Amino acid sequence: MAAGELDVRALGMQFEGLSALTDVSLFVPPGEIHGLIGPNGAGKTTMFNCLTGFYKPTSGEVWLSGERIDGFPPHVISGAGISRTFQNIRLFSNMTAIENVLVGSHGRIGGQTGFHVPKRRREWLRIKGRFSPRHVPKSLAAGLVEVAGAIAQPPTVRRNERDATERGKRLLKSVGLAGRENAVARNLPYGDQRRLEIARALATGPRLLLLDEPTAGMNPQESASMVALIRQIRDEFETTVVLIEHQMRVVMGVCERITVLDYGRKISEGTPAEVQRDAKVIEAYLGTRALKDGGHATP
Amino acid sequence: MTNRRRGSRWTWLMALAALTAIFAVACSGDDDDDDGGDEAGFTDAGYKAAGLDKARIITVDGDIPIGISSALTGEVAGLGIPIADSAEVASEGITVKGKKIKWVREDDLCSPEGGPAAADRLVKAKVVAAIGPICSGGTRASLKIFDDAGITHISPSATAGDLTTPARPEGPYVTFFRVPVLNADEAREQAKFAYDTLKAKKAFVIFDTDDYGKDLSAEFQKYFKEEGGEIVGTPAGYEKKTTDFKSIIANIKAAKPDVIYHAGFYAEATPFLQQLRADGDLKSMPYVGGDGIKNEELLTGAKDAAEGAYLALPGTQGSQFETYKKAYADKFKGDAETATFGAEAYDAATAIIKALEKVAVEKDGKLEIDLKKLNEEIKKSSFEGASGKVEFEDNGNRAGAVVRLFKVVGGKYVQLEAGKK
Amino acid sequence: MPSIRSQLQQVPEWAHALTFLVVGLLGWYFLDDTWVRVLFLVTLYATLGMGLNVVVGLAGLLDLGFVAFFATGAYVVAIWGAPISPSVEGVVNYWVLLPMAVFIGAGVGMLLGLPVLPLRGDYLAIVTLGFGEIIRILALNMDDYTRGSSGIFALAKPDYGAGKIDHVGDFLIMILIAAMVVWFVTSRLRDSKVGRAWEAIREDEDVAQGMGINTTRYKLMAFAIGASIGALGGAIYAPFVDFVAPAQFGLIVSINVLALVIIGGMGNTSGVVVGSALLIGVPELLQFEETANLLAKFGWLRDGLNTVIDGFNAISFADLGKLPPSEEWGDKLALYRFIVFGALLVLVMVLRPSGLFPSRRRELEFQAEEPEPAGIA
Amino acid sequence: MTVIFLTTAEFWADQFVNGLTTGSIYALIALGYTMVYGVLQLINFAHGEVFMIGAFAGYGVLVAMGGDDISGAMIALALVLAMIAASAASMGTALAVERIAYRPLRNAPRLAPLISAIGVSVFLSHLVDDGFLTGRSKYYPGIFPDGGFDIGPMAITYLQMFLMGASLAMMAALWWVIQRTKLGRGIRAVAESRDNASLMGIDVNRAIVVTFALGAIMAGVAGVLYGLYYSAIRGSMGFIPGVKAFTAAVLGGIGSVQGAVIGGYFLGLTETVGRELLNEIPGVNLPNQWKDVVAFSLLVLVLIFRPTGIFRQKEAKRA
Repeated sequence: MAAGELDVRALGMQFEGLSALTDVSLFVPPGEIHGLIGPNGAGKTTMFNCLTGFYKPTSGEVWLSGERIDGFPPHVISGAGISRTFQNIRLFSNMTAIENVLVGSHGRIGGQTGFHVPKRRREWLRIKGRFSPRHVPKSLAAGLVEVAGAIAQPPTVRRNERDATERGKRLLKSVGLAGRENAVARNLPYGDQRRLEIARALATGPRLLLLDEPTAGMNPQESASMVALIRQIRDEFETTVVLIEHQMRVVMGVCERITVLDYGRKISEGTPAEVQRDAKVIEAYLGTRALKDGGHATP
Repeated sequence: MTNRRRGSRWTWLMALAALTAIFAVACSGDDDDDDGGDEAGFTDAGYKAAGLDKARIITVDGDIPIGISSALTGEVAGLGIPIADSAEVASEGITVKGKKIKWVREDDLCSPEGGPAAADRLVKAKVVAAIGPICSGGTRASLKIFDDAGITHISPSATAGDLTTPARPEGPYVTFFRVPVLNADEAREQAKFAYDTLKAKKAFVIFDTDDYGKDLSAEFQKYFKEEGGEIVGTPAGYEKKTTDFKSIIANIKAAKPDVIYHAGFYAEATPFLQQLRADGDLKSMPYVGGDGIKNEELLTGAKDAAEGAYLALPGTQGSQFETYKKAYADKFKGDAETATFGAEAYDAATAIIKALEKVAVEKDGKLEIDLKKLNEEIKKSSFEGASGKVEFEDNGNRAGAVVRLFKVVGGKYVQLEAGKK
Repeated sequence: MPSIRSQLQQVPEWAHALTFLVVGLLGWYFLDDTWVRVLFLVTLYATLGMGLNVVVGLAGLLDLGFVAFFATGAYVVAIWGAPISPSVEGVVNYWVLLPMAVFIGAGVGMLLGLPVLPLRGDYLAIVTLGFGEIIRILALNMDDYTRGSSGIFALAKPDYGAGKIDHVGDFLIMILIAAMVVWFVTSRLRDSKVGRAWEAIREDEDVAQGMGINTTRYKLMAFAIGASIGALGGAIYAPFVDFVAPAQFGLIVSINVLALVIIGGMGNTSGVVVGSALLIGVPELLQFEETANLLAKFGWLRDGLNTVIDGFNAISFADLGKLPPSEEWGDKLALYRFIVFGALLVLVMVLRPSGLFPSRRRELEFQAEEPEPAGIA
Repeated sequence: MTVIFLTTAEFWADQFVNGLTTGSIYALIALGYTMVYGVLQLINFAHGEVFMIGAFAGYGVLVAMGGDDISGAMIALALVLAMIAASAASMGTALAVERIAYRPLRNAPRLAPLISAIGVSVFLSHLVDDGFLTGRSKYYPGIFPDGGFDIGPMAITYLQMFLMGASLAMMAALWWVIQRTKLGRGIRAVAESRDNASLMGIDVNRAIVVTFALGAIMAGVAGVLYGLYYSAIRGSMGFIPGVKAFTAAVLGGIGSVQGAVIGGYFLGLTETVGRELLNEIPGVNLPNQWKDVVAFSLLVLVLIFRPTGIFRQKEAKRA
């Protein structure tokens, strides 16, 4: 029940009859760096999309830190403590680095630190959907206060903004982007864009960080420093990390435990060494793809 | 991503349904309580509001500018241009204290937006008086502009009843007069004609949803019911520029009327008649229309489909009609017989010129005109004009109304004798 | 190339606003009513533009039905502020009606916004266009409240203590104040957390939601704020024209406002003012007598063109009309201003697809359409 | 106000046929929207004006051949010539518009071509209305033979038959072109992915031009049919049918040719029959103009519940 514990129970996701995920269960203890691997089309990114609310799973449950979070829209799940990066970098490319990070800390500006899904509201939401006349006055008032605050900019709003900017700068420094605060995201070098995406994800204050191929397209040196960064993040921000990765060197180097997916099913789980010996895994990767220590798993 | 919103969607659907229900109820509520229409005349307060309680003198150097606000472009230009031309010919060969009349034309588009804009420009052009606006909607919207400037204007064709009974404590606008016969008078004659002469017991009403159409159709319904007739189906309103009348026509067929009454303009009457007559069952259904439809362009546009239509035209041909007709033909090559409201425009212009002759005072080669006196003289007008005797009632309306009825025969308008089909 | 444009971008925005205010006040003091009227319309549309800019420029929601909110504001003031209105007895003070119009505008914005906000760009455009038409048809048919096409007139004029606001110049001052307030409000919003959320939504809605932004809430906020500004404009416009009828609220208003936002350079408040001057001011000026006098000097051009037309008529079935005397060109130009307007829209878009004065970000967006950094399949 | 129930079979049959004929015209116009949207993701706002130009070209031919005096076998010839001229004129307009207003903006921000399209629309409609007609309408000569026949309670005029037949024939021809010819394959490939198509050696520009041309031919014919049926034509006539047709295309699932056709008929029927049905509810009396409200409300409802259109099965691609 500790913060950052991920418990996925029999997750299933179907697209018009096609099963993308079938009965996948996964348990990641707090603070672990967990790898998610498998051939192309195995359902890894679908899994991330289910965890973050981009897809609504068709069956199964997702629990984070002892709270059930599946079925909520992405922004609620983000508030509950899951944040992610994307396989093909999706920064707000016309905004500066610091602005990207500030968008990430959106839910935390104004004193909130994370978001707990209260039990009553959760049940209520599940039955009635998101919209109810009962909530209208309250959320209208909240909106009005927010707009008024943005216009009048009283000292508290300014201070919150200043604090958030300071936090953002520290975050950028943590991922190695000190001094690049005002660079426009699209003008950053590729590696820095990856780092910025991680910084943005961290800004939401996650207890679980999902990294979708953080080293894709990087050379060995860059990959190595990314690995170091991932470890550093885990320690510094005390988050659990789940990452999708194709570079086995990275997977074996950084992950404490690994889950292998194939055709939407979990076929293996264990330490890197165990997984590497698993016959089912080897079979899944056979043919065009050879699984060797340090080898590259995708064509 | 999609099914998650389902819950809120249903809520919205229900909200939408509730809204629709509210609107439907709101729209179908019984209305038209006649506002009584007490025929109040001009008041002192009215004169004060117009600044005409005391002398308001403007000095004219050179020709005397008189404004014309008419539809010079757009759908109703076929009505508006002959009106403007007819007004202008009233000044042919006439000078006032040695000065000629300078006509200032502005386009009011026959619309509630064009009216005030044209009035504004006329006021800026420092006209001493004006003809127009020609349509009820445009007139209603510009009454106050003319009134504020103290400029008397005479509409040759604005026929909505309430123009001379505006809802304001000061009573009718003292600066507004009009020559045409009112919608109410026209509708009464048409209702009589439909019931007595055509022997129609059931009428279907279709109308343009603008001021003129709504007013005329409401008056017709009132008088037709008074005669003993019945309005069948729901009166069908349409917006200007409508071309698809098929749905209305299906309603007409289902309502099985003896006569179709149409209050609108020729631009929509043309496609309406064509679509109506294309339907086998309605080929010979009697059709009675208002003055907005009686226009040459209906004949050229609708051709055979217009055949047999009964159209009303308020007013009569007065003793000055031939003079007007000749002047109009000479100057603009126009045919006065076909210029709807042309005679009224000519008479409106004549009333202004006659009044000017009485009030203009020469001073140092310039003319001084007191708007107050001009207004009073126009009110006192009494002369034989092209549309009969021109006199005004105490609220600015024309006194003594005559309505003529026409039938389209062989592509021409033929005037009907009283009581004949 | 340090163009004038980029130098202008260095000037702080409050300086632009101040310049505009000063120009407006100078115009108010020195010019006659005809010009003041044009200045009023330009400022009014600039204000509307700033409102729509929140929706289209900042939040990236394409709204083709902005006129709905403009109409809402005008009708609120007309229905409660005119003795003639059929459904309401008596007259409510204008200064009560003004905030009421703004709030009702926001309400209508949210009501219309909620069901359609999940829609994507082009769909949203066509649905909002439909809403604009629906509001107009409602106004046209609900005679019991709006007097239908007859419209509501003789509105009670705003009272400012020392007298009534009843003159073109008074209204210019009023709309200038409103414009400055709206300018302040929108630029503060743009530079706040809210503005950042809008921008994130515009850039990538899914990711913005993934980063904890309640996108529906912020889109709704943008819609409501844009709508309330539109309603504010309508509430000032109503007593100015003193006449409120459905025909004033056609699609062309929405198109005008959207076009001036985009031609001015989306997301840029100063650009909106320039766009408004171009699209609203110039066509009005075409109606002026001075313009007509100037154009009257081009008689030689007319003769030349008429010769060409004669030739064309001779060799084809067509029977093209002759050009009118150059004295009438001013009138004709006023008449043809929509033709000019349409051509102008195309021309500006083809030559400057991101507008005349694009905001820094919009310019960036345009420069690099070739997407994704290297290294990604 | 008395409430009268108009529930005779003839009435509903009439409205049904009206809905179908209006629907045929919507469907023909909708094809142009949906195809252009399919290849360019552009709402071709000027498509309504392309349709309008077609109506005027057809009118010109009919008048040149004698207007109301055309009779006998000449009627058929005149109609064919009118449709050919209308298609040609519409096509010319569409291609000119594509070349001048859209092609330079193919890589511009998304809103730029939309504004440019609106500009073209305003320009063309006002050019005809203010520039050539000074605001007046023209009226198609009523040359089509009167009369018709009954099918049960349904009375269909020859003109309505012709209209539905001609539009169906045009749609069938279009379907054949798209599905069975090389040109059509090109268009489909470009609609699928412009980049891939150009990699496959397909001339993308040509495919786009052909798309515009095919859509315009449909619109041109629709223009003539509209003129024959409703008689009044003017510069601004394209706007409402244009918006309605786009609505139809969206209803059917934009980008889908079959969807546009079904959407057109569906919309035509709903707005005609739907309004009358609502009027059958006691106390409800929706005026004629409310058919636009019905149409747009329908659009909103459909988009809320099925964002990809009624008839489209697949979810839209997610980024």
